[in-house]
Amino acid sequence: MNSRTIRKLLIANRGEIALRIIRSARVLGISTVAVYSEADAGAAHVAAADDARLIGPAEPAASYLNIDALIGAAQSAGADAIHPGYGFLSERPEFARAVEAHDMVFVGPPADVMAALGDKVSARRIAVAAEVPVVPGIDTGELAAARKFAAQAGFPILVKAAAGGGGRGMRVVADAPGLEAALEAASREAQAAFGDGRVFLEKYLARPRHIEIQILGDHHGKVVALGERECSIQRRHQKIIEESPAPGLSAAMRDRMVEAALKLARAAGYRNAGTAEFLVDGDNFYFLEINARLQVEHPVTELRFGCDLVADQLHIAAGDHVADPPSPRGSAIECRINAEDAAHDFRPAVGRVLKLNLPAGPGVRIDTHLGLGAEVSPYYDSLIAKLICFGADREQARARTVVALGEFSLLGITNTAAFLRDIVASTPFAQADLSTRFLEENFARWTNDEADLNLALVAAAMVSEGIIGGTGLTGESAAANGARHESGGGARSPWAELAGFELWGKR
Amino acid sequence: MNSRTIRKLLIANRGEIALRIIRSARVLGISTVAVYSEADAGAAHVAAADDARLIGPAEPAASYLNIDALIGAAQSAGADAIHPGYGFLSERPEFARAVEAHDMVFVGPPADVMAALGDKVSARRIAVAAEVPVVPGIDTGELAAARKFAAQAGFPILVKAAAGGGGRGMRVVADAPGLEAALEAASREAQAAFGDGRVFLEKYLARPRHIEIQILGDHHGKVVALGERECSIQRRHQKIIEESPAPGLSAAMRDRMVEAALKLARAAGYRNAGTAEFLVDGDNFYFLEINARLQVEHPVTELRFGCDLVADQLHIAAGDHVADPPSPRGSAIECRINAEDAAHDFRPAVGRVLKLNLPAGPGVRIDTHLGLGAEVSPYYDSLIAKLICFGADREQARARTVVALGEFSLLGITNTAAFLRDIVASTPFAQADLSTRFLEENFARWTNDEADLNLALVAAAMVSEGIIGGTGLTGESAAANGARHESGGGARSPWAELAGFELWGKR
Amino acid sequence: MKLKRIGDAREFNVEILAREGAVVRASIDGVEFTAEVAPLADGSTMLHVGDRRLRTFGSRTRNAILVAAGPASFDFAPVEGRTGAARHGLTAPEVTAPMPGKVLKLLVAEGDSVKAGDALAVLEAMKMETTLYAESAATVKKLHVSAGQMVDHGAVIIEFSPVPAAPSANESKAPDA
Amino acid sequence: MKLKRIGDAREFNVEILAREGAVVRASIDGVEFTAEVAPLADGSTMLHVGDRRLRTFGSRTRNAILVAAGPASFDFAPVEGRTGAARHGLTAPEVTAPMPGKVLKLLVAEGDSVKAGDALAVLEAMKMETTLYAESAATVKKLHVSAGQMVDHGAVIIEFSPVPAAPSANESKAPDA
Repeated sequence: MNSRTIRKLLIANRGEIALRIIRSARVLGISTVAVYSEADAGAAHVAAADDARLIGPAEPAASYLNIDALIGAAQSAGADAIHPGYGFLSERPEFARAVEAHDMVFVGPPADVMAALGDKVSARRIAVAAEVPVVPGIDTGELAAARKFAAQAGFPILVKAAAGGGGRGMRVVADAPGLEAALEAASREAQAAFGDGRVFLEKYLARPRHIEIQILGDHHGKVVALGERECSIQRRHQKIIEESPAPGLSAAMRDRMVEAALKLARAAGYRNAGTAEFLVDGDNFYFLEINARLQVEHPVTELRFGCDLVADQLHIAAGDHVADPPSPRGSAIECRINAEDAAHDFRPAVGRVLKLNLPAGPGVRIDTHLGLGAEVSPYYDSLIAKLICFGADREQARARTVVALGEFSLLGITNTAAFLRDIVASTPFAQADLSTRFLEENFARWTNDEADLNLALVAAAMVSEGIIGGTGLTGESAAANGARHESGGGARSPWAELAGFELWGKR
Repeated sequence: MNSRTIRKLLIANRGEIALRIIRSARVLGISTVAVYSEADAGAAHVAAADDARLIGPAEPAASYLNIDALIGAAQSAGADAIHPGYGFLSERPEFARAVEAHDMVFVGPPADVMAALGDKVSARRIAVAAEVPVVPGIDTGELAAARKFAAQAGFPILVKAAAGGGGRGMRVVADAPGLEAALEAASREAQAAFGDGRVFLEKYLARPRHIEIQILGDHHGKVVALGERECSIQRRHQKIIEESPAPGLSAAMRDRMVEAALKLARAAGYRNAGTAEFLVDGDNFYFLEINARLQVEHPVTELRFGCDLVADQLHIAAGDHVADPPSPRGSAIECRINAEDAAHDFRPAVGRVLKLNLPAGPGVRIDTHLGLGAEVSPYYDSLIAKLICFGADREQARARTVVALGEFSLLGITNTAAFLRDIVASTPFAQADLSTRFLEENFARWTNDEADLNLALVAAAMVSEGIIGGTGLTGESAAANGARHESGGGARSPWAELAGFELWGKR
Repeated sequence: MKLKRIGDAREFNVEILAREGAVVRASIDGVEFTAEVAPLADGSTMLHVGDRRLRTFGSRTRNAILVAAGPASFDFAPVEGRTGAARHGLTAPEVTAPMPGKVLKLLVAEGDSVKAGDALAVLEAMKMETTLYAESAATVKKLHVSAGQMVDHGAVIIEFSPVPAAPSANESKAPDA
Repeated sequence: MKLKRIGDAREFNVEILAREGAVVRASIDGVEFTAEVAPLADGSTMLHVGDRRLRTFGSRTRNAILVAAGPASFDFAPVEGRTGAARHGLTAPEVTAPMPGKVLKLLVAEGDSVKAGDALAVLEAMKMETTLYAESAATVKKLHVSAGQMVDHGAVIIEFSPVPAAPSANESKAPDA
């Protein structure tokens, strides 16, 4: 492939990742085009880009998943490249094909490689052919075959979406009676999330660790690895805390996994940034899948290696040679702060940012699209901020994470910051006793600390009495919130009223 | 000296540096006590600490320079150590002595070493004795001696405060008639700023670079250096942009300067963090002074070395051995954003933060005490934020700085962000054609870009018409500002009314 | 006043007893607490209760009192008169949406009899499915929404006929979800 | 409306000519500009004028219209009726404080005659000294402040007697400061 200059990049995404990609592109002198749905007209990524285009209504299918609208926006803006971010269309080969068909650079792997590797069933086959170990399983979600496999392998069984990612369309099946419903629910969820309802089955490992290898491949056949990420702290197969290096992972084991990742990438003709995910069980590791895109947790690698993976992606997409990776240094931990009520079964939360205090300081990076007035709607992912802390060693990274999460404060959107703080501050986490069952084993029934609850109850009563937060001692009055609600511009979502601020009378 | 455990640290400072020290202490598990003047009751450092004590009225002499009030606060809070930050009492031996006399740990060099090195005249003598080259000069500001020296050395001559720092009490004298007035003004300013009116004279070098070496010394006689910082971009002897490594500095020259710094530190029995400042003129370097404290620009060293200099200070103060420094990586640039009107002769600005957008992203660190509602009063230093950007090389650090400064936006306090952005984006800066006369040579008559001015004029007219910023399209109304003003709590400074938000009628 | 956290049933009786300058005395379920209150420039409050000293934000919304105490976020609802049934002056139990989202499936029809544990409806929010189950036996009187419809938090989804053994319904996640 | 930046004398005649939805037409000293206006969630506005597309904050204060356009910060003052003299209904010239700060020294007394370039007073703000100089010959009518006093931005420091060759005074930094 010829070298292609990227002058204007459209970012086919929203939220923190759109903002993060825009920043790296601007640093490279590349002009940026944001896209936005009607729900995101006033969003941070729209403000950060050099240009911005409306691509449709709030529903993802009509906007961020709308290939025609995205191609149209790119053409009208004069973009010569498109970065898909993660989620949405990032792993859809048809999108990559459409981008290239319209003579633009797709910042990611070639569509065919993406199709082969992005599909988990096909990826398993490639791994088997490359003699990389995979988790025992079958390639289909067909009920009879599933029953047969389950009978042989024994429960629990994991149902996974072939097109999946991030725990969507995934179900753990505890016993035979639950199998059919789980297959159906997973398939429906996968269909809704990815437009592809195919599922397959794997043996559910009891207490594995999830460790992945970051790879970068260029157009000239070179593939390099940038170390590993430990992603074992998961809730319902959604990663919530990631770190690098993986604590206690031996150099020999890391080398074997890196070798397997490079072998897979070479076998598949991989290009651009990707991640080979493995389950680690004692001294064994099993290939899980290749995520043919930038990962949510890529910043932990950036902090250790002092690199910029998005810049690397753009260089590779333009035809540059990939450099040998720099030496890693220290330790980095990422926490995903979600708009969920961790004390109440992680019920999704929506709302508008009324007040916000973001952490900062040495070694602290926060990737977020949150700002005053930002709205979290039910249309999109619940990820609202990523806190990534670097330390000279794991203990410093961990302590910085605890302090930084303590500084994070957000009014208006119930979120998981306090839950994450308690995890990172806990003895099992400090001791790095990690497996994908970490949360079940240690934080299954988390709720807020009673002293925090008492303080909050007193605060709530003071709010009700107007002593704080309203017309009392503190600065911004309830009336001001009302004013913001009245005058808030931009496209109104159906949730705007819900997120608004009416006073109810003093009780 | 015995090893002493630090459990509770009082930070005898305010603003960004108090916040920054609090963060590192908390990461080490040390409880923190903030102090605040009546003007700072609602400030960020007060919120970040575990405990906070009022030490007096807004005037520095009555609060942050009030040794009795600080010692009293530390004792009542049960602190066992005091960190002085920079400025205020950080280089006053009598403060270090008072802290130790009350059986607390002073986080800094011993009082006697500080007295010997912190005084520029005495420091020059130590350097001469250690055979480290110094700038030609005399140790006194006495008029007759000054006239004689000036006649010998030739104008321009530099008048400097013996107790000085940061350009205060410093004057460049162009010719003989200006000498007496300059001596008097410098002495008066030095007396006001440091309580010590002594001044001395140096030959004014035409086009030197300012390069300094970071050192750390422990209680066990070990002193190490953590590379250099280039601080040539100065306005009236106030550093405004610093970076590491110094562009184009040869390894041999760096090694000679490091050796000189270590020789000085050993000769003086130096302990804790300090900085040896040099002027570099071609292949020659001249010792300028040792700053016996943490420097404002210490983060550029932290980003390159992946270290935490405040944590190092606390470890050293507790009696720990200083470690060999890690290897440096990449490049880092710091910009000091000041509350000054760069388009109007850098007139100091005051006000309250009405709106704020802080930059973020890979490699971006911002150390600031600014937040919504924060007040900049005339009592304290004009430094309101430090932007520090890391890059794999200088060009990436520079491009990230330009992008990050472009994201910085602050309504309510006129500031130098746009000026800094123009400097860092300029060809002379990109080419690293650096000397302490850089600003005079390249940015003597800076004003805002005409296109920005036109946009701002249109915006101002729209504000006046209520289209934006008031009751128009945007979120927060002028009424809300009014409400904040009415209900804003805390100690009111004499400037509160000035910084308040009254509506004036539509014109 | 009586408060509960949205999402669980535990009730708290919280009263402000006195306020003198920056010191507020309050009680929670009869236990007294002393709170020190210091306003910060950003409109938050440093609140010192017991061994906690936290930056605290608070605000009223139509449905709740929101509090952020350091990183912890709480949404409280006043207890009296705040349930769906009481709001409409009804005594009949209802199933209300536990979160804003889309009604993916209605699994019952008007007139159906349901028993405890029966799945009633599936909601989707942020791409995750949540199934609503019956807590006790009841008869479906009215479906207030149809499949595909977006609903607010607290919106009535299914209304039951009043029956002697008053059934109620509550949400919980699907067991395998 | 006529605007000037606080700190210099250049005046701008700015008018809003028309507004249609998100498009505003304005003129500056007779030159027309088209501005596209898009509100952002944080209360700022994306303002697109010419080749600039900047996050713009704006607010009125008592003395000024503040604008932050990206990193650039501006404080504008309406020109008519905004000078110290006009504010007090006087035609006599005055020296006003160019910034808030402390009056360090008064270098003239009431009744003194001054000529252009004479130092009148020294102010200190943020530890830096600023000297105020006379712009033309005048006679000191009244000192409105005393040494050591804190003054607001715009506060009258020295009032001059009206003289035929109307003198004015302006601030500038000491040459060596």
